[in-house]
Amino acid sequence: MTVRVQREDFDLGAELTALTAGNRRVGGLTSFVGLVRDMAETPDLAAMTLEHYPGMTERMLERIEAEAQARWPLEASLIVHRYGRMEPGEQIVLVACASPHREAAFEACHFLIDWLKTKAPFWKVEESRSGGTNWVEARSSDDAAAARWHRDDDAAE
Amino acid sequence: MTVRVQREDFDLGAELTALTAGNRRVGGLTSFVGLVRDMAETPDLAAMTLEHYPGMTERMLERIEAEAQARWPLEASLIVHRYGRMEPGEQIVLVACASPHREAAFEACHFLIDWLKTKAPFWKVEESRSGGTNWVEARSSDDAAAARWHRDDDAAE
Amino acid sequence: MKLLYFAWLKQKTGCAEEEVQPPAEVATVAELLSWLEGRGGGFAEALADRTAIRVAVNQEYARPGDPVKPGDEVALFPPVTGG
Amino acid sequence: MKLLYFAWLKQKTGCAEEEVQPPAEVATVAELLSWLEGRGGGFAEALADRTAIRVAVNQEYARPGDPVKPGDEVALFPPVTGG
Repeated sequence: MTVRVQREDFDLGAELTALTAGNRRVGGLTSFVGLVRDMAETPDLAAMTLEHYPGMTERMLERIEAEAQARWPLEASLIVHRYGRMEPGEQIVLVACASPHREAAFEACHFLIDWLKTKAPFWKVEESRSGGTNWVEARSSDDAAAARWHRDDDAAE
Repeated sequence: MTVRVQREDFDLGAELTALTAGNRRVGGLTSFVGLVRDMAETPDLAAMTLEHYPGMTERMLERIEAEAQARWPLEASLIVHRYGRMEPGEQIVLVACASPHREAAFEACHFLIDWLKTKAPFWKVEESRSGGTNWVEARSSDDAAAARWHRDDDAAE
Repeated sequence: MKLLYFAWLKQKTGCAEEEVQPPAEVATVAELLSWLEGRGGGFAEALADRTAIRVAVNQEYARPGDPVKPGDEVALFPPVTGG
Repeated sequence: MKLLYFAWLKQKTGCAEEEVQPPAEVATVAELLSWLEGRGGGFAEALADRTAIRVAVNQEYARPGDPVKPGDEVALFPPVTGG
């Protein structure tokens, strides 16, 4: 039930361990970490910078997390999303869900990252070694991934 | 590309960090940890003991991992499965997959734990506070979860 | 009314944040975008392709027909690319 | 032939591991199970419900009609419950 938006890196092991510590109702913990990678499209990627909308970002992440809590029986959940400049290999985002049940932990975690990618106000700008910058375009595959989780009672968007 | 069967606990953070360290082709890392939980069915669960079939266990886990590698573009994968006596709250198993792509990391990780649960020769016996023991029965929901991943070219089982 | 611009909309308009007082007939998101476009220059360029623009009113996603009024915080940005 | 028993099959038979020399007509997994059941006692009890038993021959899952031969390692166990 925690959302954090921060510039600094996070300690993956510490975050995950804290999520289930002392809770004996947790049977499964699923987590996803997104990292900056060297991409075929931008072979000379030097870094990327994530801009966000302070205030609305936290509000949207909290709403996404509340939706996951409403849909699945979760004992704990966590979203940590960084902003600012990051180089290849650095961690960008962590989502994690703990549940009594393996399937719930998996589905809720998958849902969180899919929805986050289409709803949380973050924008990536890539910086090449030659100094150029390029705003990353939204991908239709992300919309398709998020659409899987739509239900009939969701408001149209 | 690593499989370990061990009695001792594992350091989740260290395992995950090592999996992607220095690899700038990884865009997503998905992991699942199974833990011993207090269950409604056995409210006085004191501990469980996992028995396994040394030799065949490693062989099956390596085959399951190779299958995931064949199906998805993975940069790294890991299965750590404990045996022996464990109390509620303890970690039992870790599966993790790193890929350039988020969907591949999620699906491969989900596949690993689902297949492992129906193919790897481990057996759980529960121990109650009153001293009784009970062999856990296989669940049809685990078979159903694994069946999702069957393909036409899989041998019948 | 407070306007916020993010990502390339900030670059093209040359503006991160501004206070504006549109005329009274500007009552919807679509009308606000047209009024901003009418300023010309970077604003006209940034707002030329409406399919590339998302709008939030008071930190909630809004559609072209949704109302805007004095005192609102209205943000303009491209489709999100976090995660 | 080396036989291994796991989980409650080990408890019911009272045996973790044994070397056996079944008669020559025992050529399949099903025939081996019937021969073991014929020993009576804990073996008869453990092998009564064949749907509750899985068999591996030389560490590969095997079906009732699959062959067994001298020198094989044959393991008997219930459906797996790891993870």
